[in-house]
Amino acid sequence: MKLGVLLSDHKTDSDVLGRLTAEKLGIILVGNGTYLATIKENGKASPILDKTSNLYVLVEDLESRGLSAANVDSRVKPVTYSDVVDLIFNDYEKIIWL
Amino acid sequence: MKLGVLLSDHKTDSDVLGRLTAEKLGIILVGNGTYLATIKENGKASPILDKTSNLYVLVEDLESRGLSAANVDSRVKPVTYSDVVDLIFNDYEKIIWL
Amino acid sequence: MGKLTIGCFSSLVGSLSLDFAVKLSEAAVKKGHDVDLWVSSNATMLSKKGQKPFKDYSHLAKTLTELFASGKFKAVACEACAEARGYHKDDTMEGWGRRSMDWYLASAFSADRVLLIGGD
Amino acid sequence: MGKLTIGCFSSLVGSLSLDFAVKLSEAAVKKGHDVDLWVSSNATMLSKKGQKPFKDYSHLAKTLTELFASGKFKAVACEACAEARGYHKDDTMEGWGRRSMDWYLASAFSADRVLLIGGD
Amino acid sequence: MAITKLAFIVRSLPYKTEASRLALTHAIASQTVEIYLEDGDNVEPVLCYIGDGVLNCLKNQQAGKHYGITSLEQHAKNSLLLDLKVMICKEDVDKFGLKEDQLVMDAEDIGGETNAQLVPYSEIQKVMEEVDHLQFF
Amino acid sequence: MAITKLAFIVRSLPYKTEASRLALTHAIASQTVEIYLEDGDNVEPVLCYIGDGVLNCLKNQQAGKHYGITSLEQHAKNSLLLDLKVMICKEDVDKFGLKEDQLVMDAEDIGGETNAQLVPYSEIQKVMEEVDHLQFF
Repeated sequence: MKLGVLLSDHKTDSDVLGRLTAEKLGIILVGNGTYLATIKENGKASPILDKTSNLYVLVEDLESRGLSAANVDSRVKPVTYSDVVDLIFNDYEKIIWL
Repeated sequence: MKLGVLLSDHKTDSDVLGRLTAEKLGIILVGNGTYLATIKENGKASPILDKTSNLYVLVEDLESRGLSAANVDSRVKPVTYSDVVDLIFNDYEKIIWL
Repeated sequence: MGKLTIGCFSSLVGSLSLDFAVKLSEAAVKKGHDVDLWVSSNATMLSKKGQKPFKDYSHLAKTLTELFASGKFKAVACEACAEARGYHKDDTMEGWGRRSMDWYLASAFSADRVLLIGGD
Repeated sequence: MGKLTIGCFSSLVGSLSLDFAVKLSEAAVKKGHDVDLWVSSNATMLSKKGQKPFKDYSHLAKTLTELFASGKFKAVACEACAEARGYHKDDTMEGWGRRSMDWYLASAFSADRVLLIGGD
Repeated sequence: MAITKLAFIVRSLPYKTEASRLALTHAIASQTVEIYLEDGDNVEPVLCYIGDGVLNCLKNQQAGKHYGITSLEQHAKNSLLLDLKVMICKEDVDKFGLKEDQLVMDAEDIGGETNAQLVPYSEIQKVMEEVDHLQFF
Repeated sequence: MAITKLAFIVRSLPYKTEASRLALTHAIASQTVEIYLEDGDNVEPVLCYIGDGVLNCLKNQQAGKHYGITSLEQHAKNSLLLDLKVMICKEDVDKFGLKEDQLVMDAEDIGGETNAQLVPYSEIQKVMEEVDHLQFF
């Protein structure tokens, strides 16, 4: 399946996200998930960013928190609400919110 | 200080609880904290139970979740709402909810 | 063009997840998609009329009014959730429906995409 | 006998933290203590009249009425939090006050114990 | 004539949030959805418990006695009484050191004929692949 | 004549819950509490950010632009404008790889004269010992 995950949490729930597999997996970081794209804890990037190469972060939520697109991990593509609509309809068949 | 912690979460937040120190520390497990007194993940009791010897669990919240006082770790004392009132007024000067 | 069904449980104030649901609806409708929005649990309060705007709180009433006017947006609130919170039918904001949970499932039946936003 | 001030932000329905606050108040009053209860954020809805009882939801109105009758219990809801949720003064349940946040701090000033229940 | 398959994946604990309760009540609402649909059309729910969510299935939940609310145990039974397909992740049950007899596996006492299935996570992954829409609670 | 010291310990992230916002608005409400008290009596708030809570202090929060709500940055400035005592845990700021110039340390641009202090956790522990009541948000 082609599965798009809207990740709104900054804590990794390994029971859930860790075990998810999909032919095509996309992770869109929203809400508190946006910290995962920018803030390194103890110098390390979040292991979430190794889970797939289809990584996105919602600019509106990033900027609301004082984070900046300039500091986003190079693997993560900044997107807007409008882009998220296209990802949902064009790139993924199933969408979940974690 | 004499600090009573009402722990309502089943996830350990080491940044907060891990660093708290007090001359006398009490932990009262309530809400989802009650799982910490009974459920062993991968056979291991929660490290929270090593934090102090003053450990309590609220029976009402335990039983609501289908957990039983019979399965509570031997270090943890089952208490009622009425007991919690006495702990708050008689045993601790400051009370926090985590 | 497709149909997106969104279910949301999150608090009216504080979580911003409900704001996400509304802003996503807005972006989808602008692109010509149809959106059904189902609010249940604490999100039910989004459908209550008379919410006073404060700088500290999100205020989604204006966006909702524009969405209803588009003709591509339907929004329904969970009836039991509303009653349990002491919020009754005549307090419902214009445009909103009040139904039971099967409405959400019926909407999902014919949706191209379903997004359920659980949690607080 | 002492005075306990409780502040609570948690949802009326779902979290059970607000139920905890009310049941703790009840237990404290039964032992002769005085309790001040401050509800803010989503907990504000506890003070709204007309909450319909459902089996799936906690219904605390009866316990609150008994607590008010004891003469040892005061409860006040955050005014701005209520207005932002479209819940206005004349919808307030009997016994409750509506004030701004300084009321909570004034209550804490003279309390023997303060318990703040944050989060959802 | 079409059937839309909907997965309800429960991953959260009971009581702290309404999420798991709403997963069950929404899944159960599939019983009355036909009033909105054409003849022969329907939705088919599958209910799966994973991670912390398996703790919703514990027996002897006394939330009614202590808090005056329906327990998740009762909702779990209702879902079986109404013949919903219910799967519980075995690895997670094992992780918490729980045994099958501690869990709501049937609703025989209220006349139910359907049993819950204790299955490896891979079976739940298969369900996720098969359904039309996925929802995590 | 008495002063009651109240600690407001912020440990949660901004925006996902109202908790940190309410910590600040409740602490700031100390400015008007005297109307309820006898002459000379007062409350004295101390605001401490620890753990994830330090992320409330980031500059350039554009919550107003995107969601139409006051940012936590603005509330943090207001607390300094009103001369509240504010402490930010240095170990946690370091853990997130943040520098002091990324944080709201003063409210000079709105006329404030008080600065926030970046302090080791041990200083915050001392505050917890000293105050009359502790509140975690």
